[in-house]
Amino acid sequence: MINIVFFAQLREQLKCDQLKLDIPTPCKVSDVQQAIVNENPQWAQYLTDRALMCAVNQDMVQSDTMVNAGSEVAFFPPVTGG
Amino acid sequence: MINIVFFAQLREQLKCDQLKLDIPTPCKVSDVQQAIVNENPQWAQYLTDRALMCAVNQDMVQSDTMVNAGSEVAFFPPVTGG
Amino acid sequence: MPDTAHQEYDLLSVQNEDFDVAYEYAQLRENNSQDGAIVFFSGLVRDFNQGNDVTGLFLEHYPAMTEKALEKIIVQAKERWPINRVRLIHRVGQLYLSDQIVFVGVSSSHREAAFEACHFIMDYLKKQAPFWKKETTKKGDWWVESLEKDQKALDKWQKDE
Amino acid sequence: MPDTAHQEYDLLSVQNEDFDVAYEYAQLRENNSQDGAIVFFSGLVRDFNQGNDVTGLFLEHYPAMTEKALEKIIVQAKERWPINRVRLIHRVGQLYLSDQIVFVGVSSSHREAAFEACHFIMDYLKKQAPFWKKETTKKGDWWVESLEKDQKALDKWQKDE
Repeated sequence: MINIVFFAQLREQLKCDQLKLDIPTPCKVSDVQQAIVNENPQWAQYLTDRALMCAVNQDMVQSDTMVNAGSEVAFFPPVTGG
Repeated sequence: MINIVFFAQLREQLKCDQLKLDIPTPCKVSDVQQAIVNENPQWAQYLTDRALMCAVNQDMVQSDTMVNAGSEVAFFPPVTGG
Repeated sequence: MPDTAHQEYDLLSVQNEDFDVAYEYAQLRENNSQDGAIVFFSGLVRDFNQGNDVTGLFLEHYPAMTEKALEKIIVQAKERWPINRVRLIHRVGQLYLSDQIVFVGVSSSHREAAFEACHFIMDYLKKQAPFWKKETTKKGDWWVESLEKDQKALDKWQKDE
Repeated sequence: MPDTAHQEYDLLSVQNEDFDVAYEYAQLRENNSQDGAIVFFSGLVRDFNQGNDVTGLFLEHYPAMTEKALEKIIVQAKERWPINRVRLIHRVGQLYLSDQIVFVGVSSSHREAAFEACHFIMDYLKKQAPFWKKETTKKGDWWVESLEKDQKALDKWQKDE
């Protein structure tokens, strides 16, 4: 089981800020992304945006990073702080 | 007639902060320098220091800059403010 | 060489409250006759951004990650330049026109190091810390778009290495 | 494009008196919802310089030239970057350990412009403004030597053009 969180306009677009995902681990971030879309096909257009950023256990990662069970995986648009 | 001023360690080395110099103008900054040394040969070692900076009428200049009558010519060591 | 005498003056804070630049500056100076250079950056809510008249903005962040991401940036800056104290404050929540958003203050014995480290921290913060701005304008609210130039600002530091 | 509304907030001062960074910062911010970025540099008397334990320093300058030289540097910075307000204060006379020597504050709509212009002004001030420091140390008083690295700091801005 992994914990998924969404932020900013992505959270608004999905109308969802977090969910639990049951997926065989370890798996890639891109597998997580695909599994979410499979369960929620209406989210495909938002979750396949290539500009989306991802963090695993609060560290920024690329889409080929491996995710272990119990991890927190965050998806969000490019950051705009400062 | 031109007015000469000295600053910082150069002023201390020469034990002089300003003097008037009667020299045909226009002339180069290097001519001014040479004329000062001719009148004060004991200053030669200080005034021929190649690191010395020069300003004519309060603008930094190079040694081939022309100097007109009535100008103020300043000689000083490299600046160290800030 | 990090100096433990400086560490108690370091600060990293993500907060709703406003900050006081005079106090932050005093903390960079206090008991610090070693550092001849202090550089700081302060970011403010400005009235015109991406073509809109801005009246305020809401700053969302990823609480579990924010401080960790900022700490990493500060560690990188300290590894790269001989700086001593770093104070970084980033506000979150609802802000209004001309409000202070972010403060980065750096002290060093060296002017160049203080300038570069402060600039580096801001450039990295812009691209790697999980903050998102939603602007309130007279025509509606919208999320600020990430800028190409902010990526370029980051690339500059990689070329330098 | 210089904005006249900002000019009244510009400052160029060569003075014996200390300055107040909080006041200077307030002058950069006041009635200024246009600028999202403020960068400042503050230079202090540090305890160790060129191998000596410093207890203070005397700052000599060339009064007829100093403001003119500083004004030129500010004009160059304003031509080169889209900055709005610039406040520059340089002290002269007798200073002691940890005293403030110089302040440069710049406001801009753009973070990059504020950082670069502030850095540029300091680098040029170091090499082109007629100030000289005589340090007081426990072993005697001596004039500070000009540094090679300050010339290199200047060359950097020329390569950029």
